[in-house]
This record gives sequence, C-alpha cells and structure tokens, in this order.
Amino acid sequence: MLDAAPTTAQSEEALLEVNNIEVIYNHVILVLKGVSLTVPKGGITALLGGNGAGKTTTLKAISNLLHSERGEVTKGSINYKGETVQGLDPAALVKRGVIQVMEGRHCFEHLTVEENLLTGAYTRRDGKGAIEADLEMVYSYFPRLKERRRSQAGYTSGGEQQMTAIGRALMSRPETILLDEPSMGLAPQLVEQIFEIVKSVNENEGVSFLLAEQNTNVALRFAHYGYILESGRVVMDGAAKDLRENADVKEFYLGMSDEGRKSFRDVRSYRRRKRWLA
Amino acid sequence: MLTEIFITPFADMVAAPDFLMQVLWEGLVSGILYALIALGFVLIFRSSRIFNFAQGIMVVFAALTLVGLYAMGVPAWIAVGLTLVVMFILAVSIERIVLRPLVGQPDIILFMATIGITLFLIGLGEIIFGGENKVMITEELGIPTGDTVLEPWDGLLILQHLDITVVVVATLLVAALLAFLNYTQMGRAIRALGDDHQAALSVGISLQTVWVLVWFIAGIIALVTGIAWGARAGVSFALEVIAYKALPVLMLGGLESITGAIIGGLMIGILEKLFEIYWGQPLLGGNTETWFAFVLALVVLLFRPQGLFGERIIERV
Amino acid sequence: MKDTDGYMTEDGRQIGGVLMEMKNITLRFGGVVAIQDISFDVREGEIRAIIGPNGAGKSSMLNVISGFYHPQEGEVWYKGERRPAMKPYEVARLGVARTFQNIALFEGMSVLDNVMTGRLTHMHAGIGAQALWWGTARDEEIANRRKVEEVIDFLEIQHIRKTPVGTLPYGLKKRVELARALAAQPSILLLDEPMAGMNVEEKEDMSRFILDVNDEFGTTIALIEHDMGVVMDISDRVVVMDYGKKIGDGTPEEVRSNQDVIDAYLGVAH
Amino acid sequence: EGLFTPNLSYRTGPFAATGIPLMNGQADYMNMLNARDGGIGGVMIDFEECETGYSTEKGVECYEKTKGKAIVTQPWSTGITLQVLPKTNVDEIPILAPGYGFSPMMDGKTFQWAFNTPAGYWDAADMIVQYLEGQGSLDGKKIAFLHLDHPYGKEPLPLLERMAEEKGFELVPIPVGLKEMQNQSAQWLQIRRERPDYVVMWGWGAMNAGAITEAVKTKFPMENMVGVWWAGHDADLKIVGEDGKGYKSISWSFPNLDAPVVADIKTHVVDAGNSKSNEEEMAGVFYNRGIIISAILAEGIRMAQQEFDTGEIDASQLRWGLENIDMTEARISELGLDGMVPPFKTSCADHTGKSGGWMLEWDGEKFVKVSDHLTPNTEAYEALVAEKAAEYAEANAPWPVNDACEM
Amino acid sequence: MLYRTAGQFKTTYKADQALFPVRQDAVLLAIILLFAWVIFPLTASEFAFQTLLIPIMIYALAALGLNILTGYAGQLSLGTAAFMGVGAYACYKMVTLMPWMNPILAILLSGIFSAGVGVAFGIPSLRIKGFYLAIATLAAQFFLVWLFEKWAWLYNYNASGAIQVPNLDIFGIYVAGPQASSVVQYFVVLGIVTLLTLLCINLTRGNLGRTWKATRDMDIAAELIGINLMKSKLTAFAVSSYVVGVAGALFVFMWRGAAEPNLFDIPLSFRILFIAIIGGLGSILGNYLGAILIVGLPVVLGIVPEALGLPVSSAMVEHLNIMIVGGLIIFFLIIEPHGLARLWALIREKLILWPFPH
Ligand SMILES: Nc1ncnc2c1ncn2[C@@H]1O[C@H](COP(=O)(O)OP(=O)(O)OP(=O)(O)O)[C@@H](O)[C@H]1O
Ligand SMILES: Nc1ncnc2c1ncn2[C@@H]1O[C@H](COP(=O)(O)OP(=O)(O)OP(=O)(O)O)[C@@H](O)[C@H]1O
Ligand SMILES: [Mg+2]
Ligand SMILES: [Mg+2]
Repeated sequence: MLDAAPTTAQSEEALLEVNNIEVIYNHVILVLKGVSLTVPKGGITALLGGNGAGKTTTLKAISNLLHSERGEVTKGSINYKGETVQGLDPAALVKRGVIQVMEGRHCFEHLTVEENLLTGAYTRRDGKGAIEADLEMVYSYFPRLKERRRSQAGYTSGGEQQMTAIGRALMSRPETILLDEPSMGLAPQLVEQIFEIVKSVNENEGVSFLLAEQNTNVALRFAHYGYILESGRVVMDGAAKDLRENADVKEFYLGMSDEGRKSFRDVRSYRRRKRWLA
Repeated sequence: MLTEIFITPFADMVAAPDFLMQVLWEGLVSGILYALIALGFVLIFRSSRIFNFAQGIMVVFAALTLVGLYAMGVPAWIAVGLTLVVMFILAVSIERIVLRPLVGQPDIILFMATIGITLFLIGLGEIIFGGENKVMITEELGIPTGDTVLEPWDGLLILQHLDITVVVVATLLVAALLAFLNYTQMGRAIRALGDDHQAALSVGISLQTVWVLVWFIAGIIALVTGIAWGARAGVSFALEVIAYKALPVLMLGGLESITGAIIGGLMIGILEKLFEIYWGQPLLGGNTETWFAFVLALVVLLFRPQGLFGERIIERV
Repeated sequence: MKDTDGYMTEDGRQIGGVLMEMKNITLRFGGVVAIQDISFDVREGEIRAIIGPNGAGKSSMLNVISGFYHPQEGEVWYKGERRPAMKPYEVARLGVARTFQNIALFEGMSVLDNVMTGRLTHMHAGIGAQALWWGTARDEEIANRRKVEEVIDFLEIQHIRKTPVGTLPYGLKKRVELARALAAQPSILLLDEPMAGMNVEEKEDMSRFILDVNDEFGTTIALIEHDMGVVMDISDRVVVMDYGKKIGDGTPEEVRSNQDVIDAYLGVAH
Repeated sequence: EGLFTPNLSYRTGPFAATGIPLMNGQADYMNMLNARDGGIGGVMIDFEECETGYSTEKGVECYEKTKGKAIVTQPWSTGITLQVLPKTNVDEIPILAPGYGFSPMMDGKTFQWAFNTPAGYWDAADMIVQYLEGQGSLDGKKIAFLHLDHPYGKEPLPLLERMAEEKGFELVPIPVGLKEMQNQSAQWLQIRRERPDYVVMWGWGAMNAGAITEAVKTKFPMENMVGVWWAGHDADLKIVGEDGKGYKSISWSFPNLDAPVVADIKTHVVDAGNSKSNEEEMAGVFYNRGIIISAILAEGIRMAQQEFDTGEIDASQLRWGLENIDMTEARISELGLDGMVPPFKTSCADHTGKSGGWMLEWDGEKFVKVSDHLTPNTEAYEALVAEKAAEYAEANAPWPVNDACEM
Repeated sequence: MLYRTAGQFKTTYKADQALFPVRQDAVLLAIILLFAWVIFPLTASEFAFQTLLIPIMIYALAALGLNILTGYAGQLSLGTAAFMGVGAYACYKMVTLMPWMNPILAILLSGIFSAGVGVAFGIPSLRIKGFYLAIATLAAQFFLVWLFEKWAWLYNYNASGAIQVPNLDIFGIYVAGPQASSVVQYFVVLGIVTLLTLLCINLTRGNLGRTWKATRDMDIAAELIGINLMKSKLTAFAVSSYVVGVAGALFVFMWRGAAEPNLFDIPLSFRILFIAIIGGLGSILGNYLGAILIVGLPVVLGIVPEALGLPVSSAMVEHLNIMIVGGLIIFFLIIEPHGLARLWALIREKLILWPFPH
C-alpha cells in the first residue's frame, strides 16, 4: 500500500471512521467484505472503484439507508466524531450533520425545485430567517436553480436535478456530505462545474465530503485522499496525487498506458487481470 | 325509448323543481360523506403511495369505539378524546407492525397488507364490540338534529340539520388539510415522502414520525366520518361497504389530490343520485348506484388517466 | 463527404448510402421546445454520435427516431421512404432497436428471457400452438434460442444466463440491454449513453463491443454519449445539439475544433 | 351422544344485528330443556352453532360439516336454504326454516325434506295485504314494495304481483342492494316521488334500521309502513324511538314475558349464567321468536320419539315428527308458550302449518298487538305453490317426491 | 442429497427447455399426481371432498387465471369474481337452453364468454394503469353483479333470482347437480384443472409469457422493443378471463350447486387475490399453495378448538378466524413478499446445496 500522506487542506482529526464493515443484502448476498476508511475533518475523500464494487453500499451503510433495501451491516463499526452511529435512524444522523446525496439524483419529482431545497432544511430548528439565508446561499452557488425554482423537479434536466440534490443537502447545514456519483450522466462541462462547487463549498463552508465516483480522473483532481474499492474490499488507498501517479491506477482507472492515453479503438483484449488481485 | 332517455327525465326535473332540489341536496350530502372517506385515503397515499384499503374499516372502528366507550359510561366528549387515543395507538401499531417491515416493497404488497389490516380489524372489532347495530351518540355530542323544511315553488325541501353540520365540518376539514399540506414543513415532508422515500430518508425525514402522524390524521378523519355516517344510519359493520364508494371518488379526483377528493366526491354524489332517480329507477330497474360511480370514473379516466386532479404521470425513458 | 454513395472511413471501412434521415424535426412539450428544426442523416454502416449538454434534447431525438415521441413538425425518412406516424412497436419491427439512458430491463425475468424478448418480432406461432407447446411454437422457440445464444456468446454473458437481471450489477445490466437490442438483428441500433456510470475499464469493454457489432454484423449505430474520449475515438460522424438546436455536425476532428461546440459543451478543447 | 341439531347461525357480518337475538333465543330454549328436563325424552340436545356470517358459501360449508351426524339442518338464510335444498333431498335430512326459505316449500309432497313451519313468506304477504285491505279497499291504491335485492327480498314478488292484479292496486317494487342498506336515500327519494299509499318492507339486517331512519327523515307517515316479520326488530326501532310510532310488522310470534317458559329460561339458563342475552334483548320480539323456533323443533322431536318409540331418533324419523306437529292452544300452554305463537298443525302435505299471525305496531317503546289473529288465505295461492313446486322439481330432475302423501 | 443436480447436464436447448429440467422436480410432481388421482379419491371423506379438495382446486384455478393477468401481465384486477360469475351464468344458460349438451364441454365453453367480457373490460387498460386500473376493474365487478341481479333472462326468471344446477349426466353418470357424487365431481374438476394448468404453464414459459412479463416489468420499454401493448394486454385479459370463467363454472356446477348474484361480489374477488398474492405473483405453483392455505386454514381453525375441547363459540371462532387470516396475510407478506412459491424455491435451493453450506 502507498503512504497515506495527508495533504495541506486536511487536519488530522478524523470525523468519520468506518472499521472493517461487512454488509449483507437479503440475508444472503455478501457485498462488503471488510471495508475500512477514514474521512478527516475538512477534507474531500474519494471512494473509487468499478461497477458493483460497493461504493454506494458503503455510503448507505454510513447513512443507515440500507434498511429499506433489505440490507444490513453484520460486522464492524462506524463512528462519527468518536461516537458510534450504527443503528441510528437516518434522520438522527442528519441532525448530527451527516447527509447523503443519493446516486441517480432522487429529487422529489412532483415538488418544485424550491420545495425540494426546503425539504433539506427539514431537521433544522433554527428559524425561518436562517433557512431563507441558506436558500439564497444555495442559489448563489447554483444560479441556474434560481431560474428554475418554480418548475417541478421531475421536468428539469439531469444536470439541474443533480444540482437540486446537492443544494438540498446543503440546506441541512451539514458537516459532512456523502456524495454518490455526482458526475453520472452529466456533460463534461457540468461535471467540471459541479466539482468546482464541491471544492468551493468545502473551502468556504468547511464541509467535509466523502465522494463515491466512477470518474476517477476528475475525482482525483479534486479530492485530497482516495480509496479504491474492488468487489467489496479496499484494495488501495493514498493521497490523491500519489494515486494519480500510480501505474496501476493509471492503467485501469485513468485509461492511460506508458505512451499516454490509449484510443478506445485500440483496446483489443477485454479480459485482463488486475495486478493486485493476482 | 329515445324520448325516455333524452326528454322525459329533463321534463320531470323541470316539472318538480323542489324534488330536483331535494335530489341535488341528498346527492351533495352523500358526496361529502364519500369525500370524507376519500380524504383519508388521499392523505395516506400521498405520504407513502400506500393504497389504504383499511380506511373504511377505520371509520367503523372509530365509530364503534366511540359508541362503545359511551355505553360503558364514559361521558361523550371524554369518549371522543379516548377514541382519538385509540386511533393514535392504532396508527402507531400499524406503522410499527405492518409498514416498517414492508418499507420498500411493491405497491401491491402494501395494498394487500392493508386488506390484511382490514380483516384483522373486522375480527377484532366484532370480538370487542359485537355485531349489533348501535346508535350514534348524536345528541350527546351536541350535534344538531331535527330538520328545516323549506317550501320553494310550493314544494317541499327537507334539510336535516345533521347534514348541514356535516357539510360545514367537511369543508373546514378540507381547508385545514390543504393548508397543512401546502404551507407547512411537515406537509412538504409528507408530499416529499410520497415521491421518493429513499430520498426523503436521506434528507432526514423520519418515515416513522410522518407515517404515524398521517395514519393518525386519517384516524381523525375516520372518526369524523364515522360520527357523520353513524348519525345517519347507525353504527355497525355494514357501514364498511360504504367505503367502496370512496374508490371511484379517488379515481375521478386523482389519488393524490385533496381537492380532487372533495370535488370528485361531490360530482359522484350528485351525478349518481340524479342518474339513479331520473334514469336508473325508471329505465334500468334501479340500484344503479352500485356501479354508476365506477363507470363514470372509468369513462373520465379514459380521457385523463390520472383523474381530474391527479398528478400527471411523468413518463420518460 | 456529401456524396450519395457513402464514404471511406480512416480505418478503411466503407460507409454506405443514407439509411435514416431526420428532416426539420421540431418537438415541443407544452412551452418547452426540446428539439427545434433539426435535420441530420445516418448512413448505412456508420457509427454516428449525438452529443450536447444535459437537456439539449438528445434523448428526445432518439425517442423521435424510435417513435416514442411524435414531433410536431418534420419528417423521418427511413430506407429511402418517408415513415408515416407509427406506434413504437411498429418502428421496432422495421428494424430499429435501442437501449435506454436509465436501464430499462425487465427486472422480473432472467437474462436469457430478457434477451429472448429481443426476438419477439421474429416469432409468429399462434396462441394455440404455444399453449400446446407443439409444432411451430416449439421449433420456433428452439431456433430463436440458438440465435440468442450466439448473441450471449458474443457479449460474454454466458455465465449469468439464468440469473434474474434485478440482482446484476450495473455494468452487466448495460451489457444485457445491449444483448437484447442485438438479438433483434436490427438494421439500426440506437444507444442512449451506453457508458454512463462506468469506469474506464468497463468503457473500454463496451467500446469494443460496439465496434465489433458494427464490424461483424455491419449494424448502423447511433449513440449518445457524454464521454468525449469515447465519442471522439469510436464515432465516424458527430451531431452536436444545444438546447434543441443543432450547433455542429461532422467528423470528430471538425466538431472538436468548432468554436460553438467548445463554448456550449466541451468547455475546453479536447 | 345426543340429538345433534346444529344451527347455522350468524353472529357476525352485516346481518348480525338481527341474527344475534334470534340465535340467543333458540339456544336458551334448548339449554333450558337440557337443564330442566335433561333434554327431550331423556336424550340431551346437542345444539351446536356453526357460524355463517349470512354468507351462502360458509353456510354450505357448515352444512357439509354437520350433515354426517345432524338430524336436522337450520340454514337460517334464504340463500343457504336454496343452496342446501336439493342436497337435503339426496342426503335425506330435514331442513327447518321457520318463517323463511323458499315459499313453495309448503308443498310437503314435492319438498319432502323441507319445512317452513309455521308460516311462509307468501302467508306473510297475504296477511299484510289482508290487513291493508281492512283499512279500506286497495283498488287504485299504490303500494311500494321496498325489499332487499337478494333471494329473500324477492320471494314474495310473484304473489304480490298476482294480488296487485286481482285487487287492483299498483305495486312498485323498490330493491335495496346489499351495498345500499345503510344509504337508502335514493330509494326514499323514489318513494317520495311515487307517493305510495303504503310501503311494504321486506328488509333484513342493517337494511331495516336504514329504512326506518330514512322514513322518519323524509316524513313518510309511519302508520302506512308495514314490514314482514323479519323487519320487526325492537333494536331497529329504538334508533328512532318515538318517531317510529305507528310502524307495523306482521308476526307469528309475540313476546309474553309472563309465559312460564320465560320464567323457566330465567331460572335454568340465565341465572346459571349460560345465556348470552341480556334483559333488554330478552323482552324483544326476535329473542322470543327464537324460543318459538326451538320449541317447534323440540315438538317435532317429541312427536318422532313417541311414534318410533326411541329417544335417539334419526333424520328421517324427525321428518315424520315435523310432519305431525299439532300445536293446539292446549299444547301451547302445556309447553308454557301462552300467547307467544298461534296454533298450527303440519301434515305430510302441508309443511307450513298455517299458523297465521298478528299485526304488531311500534308504540314508541315496544311492539304491541294491534290485530286479532289473522290467517292467510292459502287457497288463493295453492295453485301458484303447485306450479312453482312442479317447476322446481322439473328443473332438478330427477327429483323424488313423496307419492305416499295424499294432498 | 435429495436435490442433487450435479450430473444432470443438458446437451440440447430442447432438453434445457423441458418442463422439469431438474429430475427431482419431476419425481415430486409424479408423487403429487399419484396422490391427486389415486390416493385421495380412494381415501377422502365426503367432508374432505366438499370442504377441501374440490374447493382448493377450483380456487387455485381461479387464482391461476388472475395470476396470468396480475402476476404475469402486471394488470391488477379486483373484479375476478364477476368474471367467474360470467362463466357460471354462461354455463347455466347453455345447459338449460341445450340440455343435451355435454356438461364438461359446456363448462369449457363457458370460459369463452367470460373471455369476451374480459376483453371488453380490458380495453381501458391501454390507457389506465396501476391502482387506477385496479379501481376501474371494480366497475366490471359491480356492474356485472348488478346485471346478474337485474337481467332475469340469465337466471331463467326464477323467482328467487338464483341459479340452481340441474342434475346433469354423462353416459348415465351424474356429474353435476344434487345427484352427483363427490368423487365424480372431484375427478371432473381435477381433470379440467390439470389440463388448464398445463396449458397455462406452456403459455407462460413461451413467447406470449415473455411478452406479458415484459409488459408487466416495464411497459414503455416493452413497446419500444416491438411489443404491441394492446395485443399483449388484451390476450392476457382474454386468457385470464377464460380460465377464471371456467373456474366460475366449476365453482357453481361442481361444488356449490346453486348461486345467487352476490356470491360473485367483491369478497370472493379478494379471496382469490389473496390466494394469488400469498401464493406468489408470477408463479403457477403458488396458486395451489395459496389455495391450500386460504381454503384450508379456516377449516382447520374451525376444527381445532373442537378437537382440543376448548369452549369457544362458533361466532368467536369466526371472528378469530377473520383476525387470524388478516394477521397471516400480513405475516406472510412480511416474511416473504413474493409468496409461498418463492419460499418453496428458497427451500429447494437449500436442498440442492444440502448438505453443503453455500
Ligand atoms: N438491494 C440490493 N440487493 C441485492 N444486491 C444488491 C443491492 N444493492 C446492491 N447490490 C449488489 O451489491 C453490489 C455492490 O453494489 P453498489 O451499488 O454498492 O456498487 P457501486 O460501487 O456503487 O457500483 P456503481 O458504480 O454501479 O454504482 C453489486 O453487486 C450489487 O448488485
Ligand atoms: N415527456 C416530457 N415531458 C416534458 N418535458 C420533457 C419530456 N421529455 C423531455 N422533456 C424536456 O425536454 C428537454 C430535453 O430532454 P432530453 O431528455 O432529450 O435531454 P438530453 O439531451 O437527453 O439530456 P441528458 O444528457 O441529461 O440526458 C428537457 O428540458 C426535458 O425536461
Ligand atoms: Mg453506486
Ligand atoms: Mg438523455
């Protein structure tokens, strides 16, 4: 494994700790086989890996959303600020400052964009004024949402829905956001834009992020630290810039060989083995 | 034949306007009562996409509890309070025992579960309260009885005070519900939950709290409905069949619309009564009320598959 | 490029004449104009990409092609004839197959059954024969099963043949969807973001399949994709849409250097 | 061991309200006999209930379940009666359906195994019309026939139609669907529009309370409303109380709280804590009718025991017993049933017994007798009975009839 | 070891498509058929025929019909009982108008009438979906029951408004009506039910079955890959109503002996829906398991207190019965929302692996 050298923006303090968890769906399907990771305060931590590696499952295990999918954590522990948060209901976790933005956007279709944002403030008890102010803050990050505030979310485009979902999470004034595949299905420009916003929210508001991504390229550009997940196990972790330089990561996750980027036309063999699994 | 269908009924209406007024009024009142049952459905459907078949039996159960408590010597208004407590316990138990383990299952499974609840409550209710027809404690609750007789066009129009009360109460209830759903944080949460409960969970909306609340409100509506129906026809399990009438109301109005429930209720109440009196009885041997509402709703759905006020089905690939 | 008999690609494939042509298509939803007066063509044997920002109307265009949306204005020409207004299933029977942006598999069925549904348009046994499992029904079932197995082999999903698709991971689902479309032996294959949500390795696999389909069966392909790497590498010609309008059309190189496209979509030159 | 006389009761469902007092009366009487006399002829009665909820399907199930040992079946709904009628003919078990069932059952020759003792629906219809005629000629009058839309409600229609023709009144049948029982506003609007002189009601279960409350609401003159005996339940009228004054119901039974049998039930059953009834219910018409029904069955058993000289009679012996009941005034008072039922006598040809009945009226608190003993004019519809019975036998061919029985 | 599949390789697609690819399943089926055709008829009592064997099969058949529509084609219907009614009344009219007709033929033909009515009421399903459609099927439910009540021609103008099954014979053996013996009726029911089940199995595993399932799982996608939704839904309505209609005719002619209109009212529809759902939507076997549970349970519950000598009144038994059925429905939905058939499949899977873990 590579050295986990902390980068500048991170402090030492671990906000969220996942220790060796195992997740089983439907009492039979073992999906996570011992995953451990740490999200430091004020950092952007990326969780990378292929399809079905278990990224979403890890995030849901943290936010306790597994239950409604007939999944459960059978081993290991999850601590937030030193306290165990396993078995809390998702609402309690939101109150403690951890909120998840789910994969595939999941907006409330029949609510307007603004109503969607307001539901994010559901657990807050600090008064209308503060909520209004945060609404304005979200609009300042996502000016496009302000234009579409009265439209039903079901009819907005994919990018707008993604912005709504992130904005909604911000409305809860979180300390930590678990962000699942923000780039999926978005145009390159928008991906860039969304990551920029993540970065500035991280810097300006001090929100920590745990980011599950397929798009390794962008993720590693914006994250401070990364974990790579393969079929339910962490196979590699390290500072983002180290991972970017790692040969295996380059080949399998960034699509680059020694001669630079390969063309998709030239890939001839599909069945390759990853070196670390051999 | 054609004249009997297209001319005679209208001629009859014009010939006896007071009778027509009476028919319309009766239709209006039953429509409101249907709408009250439908309201309970709508609320639960909105918050969970559960098609709560048990709403009908909840009406009976609430009314029986009220009357049963009174019969045990509890003063009327305290009995109302205690009935509300019972409805709350019912809501909590349903959430805890039935809904929570079934969260995330397909709609039809939850629908089935509510039929299970219905059977359970029928059995339980009969064991506790027995099957006899009981008298609603109308006067004890201070609900006006008696009637006002008007004589428009030298005819006769009888307005039951009870019915007037029902109309007023139902209107207030609907207004309150609309305000609650559209302008409060909790109302928004209820609507959000209906759209996507995973996402609702993720923003910290507690399914348990909202569901208990919603089923409890549905229980309150059931009690109001039970008092209203009970005062008209006595309280017994036979009331349960009336709950079927709420279904076409829902279809016509749209499953998730409060406005739809009330307007659908009124339309169905009035139209089915008009049809029965002026067409059904003279031409079809009567009793068309069993199906007219369903067929009417079906025809409307052919043109608007989500009902008059239902949410448009967002179909995209 | 504008000749009627096709052209030769860089890697030496011969592209044929026009297979499908969209003429001045306009599509509105209430006040929203999803597609505004767009025309383009797809040639036989070609891999044609459609790109553009989110909400540009790309999926809507695919839906117009497959008959799910009916444009208010414009014509669709297919195999040299103007296509009359049709139901989507009739379009499918003309040899148009597709995959979907949000996977649309039949979750309650096995992989094999899902792919077999792709053969529906090739099966004709009557209900009586099917009920008795006799004669044509039985022969047909076996003949089509053979075809389906070829596709399954080709896409390397033999091992999950009998698995219910609901439990498959995302990447495999995408492949099963492709298998279902291929089983129909379409003359044109429409792919809506086939590589969304995949990592590089999986994208490489998928690219390979697309190129092989095109190569081995000569299937014409129209695809929507946000990954510029993929688009630039595997497509022959690219249409660029932006909020319902067409802002570019040409070879990847032409599109890449088009300033409008850079402004509206790419952000930076790739 | 004992005499197994199961009862297909219904204490649940929409008809429970009217069923319960009847079932209680029946059960209490049999319990009284067991306690007081040690059963009948020294053999204990096994009076088991099988719950049907008035559902025909459940009824058939109960019949099948009990028919092995039972010496009689008491189906307790017209629907169930119709269903088991052909089966009993094969299984050879008598049906006892006092005051209900299929009207042509009175023809004992065709329906060897079925008894609607002591009076059938057509008797009821005939007596009601007789009574109304007593109030003035029916010629040119209009009678609304408000009935349950169910085999039970339709039973008297053929006879009423015939009488309408003969007597010159107009009959307006108004059906009430099972689902409208509690919501009869359309029916009562129709009544208001038709302005009938009388409303004859053939209601049951929740329909009765619904009709009576609607009648009060629409201000229909109560004294012009007459119900069949199943539409004369005290609890239904208590809902409207004073407002129901004048409502009438024909009946072949009447509560006599001073009758010795009532005292015996009190000592042997109620005081022993074996009754499910309560004081209010026990004063009502239905509870007391339950007593009579059991008394009729007991009498049939007694007749059979005497004839065949055995305590443990079987089903076909009981049939003989039921065909040879002779309830004279003397016998009635011997049984302690004074004033509770008119005298009647069955025979192999006459399975009804022509008890006739009394017209009862609600005085605001209870039912009182307002007529002398009325007797049905059976000759008038004997032909109709024969016709319908023959029709039934033909439709169910082969249908064995009792040739030994002379009319 | 019981379910050892190792060594059973399929070398042709034909063999792979055989009805029972696993040999043990075929053996199990043979045992069941042996019981159904030989052992039960020899040993069952009259009570067992009338309250268990015959109704279980008829209910299972009705549930099978509903399952085709709801479980396979995804169209929720709450009007099953009314279509049973159509079958029953059609059969009644046929045998009374044409008394020479073979009663078994009449029963099989009566399904055609309900199929026709089913298609007519299925037409709205092209536009109406989900619960809206479910409520729309109630229109059929209530309208048809009303019609059975009002259209006197249907019940040959009987005063009571009920239909009564006449004595019907084939070659001198009574198969319907009061004179028919239970064993004969049992064999008729068994024969028809076996036949229709076999046909339905074939339909659901073939092309039509896939069309239905595709329509159920995602109708938009189904249409886009070339499925004519109208045809798919209407054939489902037709086949389903046919089976349900035959079940209705059997219900009245082979079991009940008589019927009044409200027999076909909504409680019966729900009963059949329970069977289909508790048994397992989209499963053929499930209908039988569901019917055994829903029909058998009340019978057992009715016997238990008596057998134990508990002093429970019959009304109390009935109340408890309703409560328990309601509770069990919820219980089964919670432990296995996909029904008893899935539960059996899980057990079977475990048996295949047994005695090895995983
Ligand atoms: N509800 C569920 N029931 C059963 N299996 C599931 C369920 N959800 C996910 N899985 C399985 O768990 C594995 C991990 O899934 P997960 O969604 O966590 O992967 P992921 O890394 O997020 O992949 P992707 O990039 O495709 O989103 C997959 O094989 C998937 O099939
Ligand atoms: N059925 C519909 N009803 C109303 N509006 C629609 C409908 N389908 C699409 N739209 C609107 O049309 C526009 C184009 O949508 P479309 O799905 O074609 O975009 P796209 O280019 O595929 O975007 P993406 O890359 O996010 O998939 C959007 O504004 C969308 O909201
Ligand atoms: Mg994921
Ligand atoms: Mg798209």
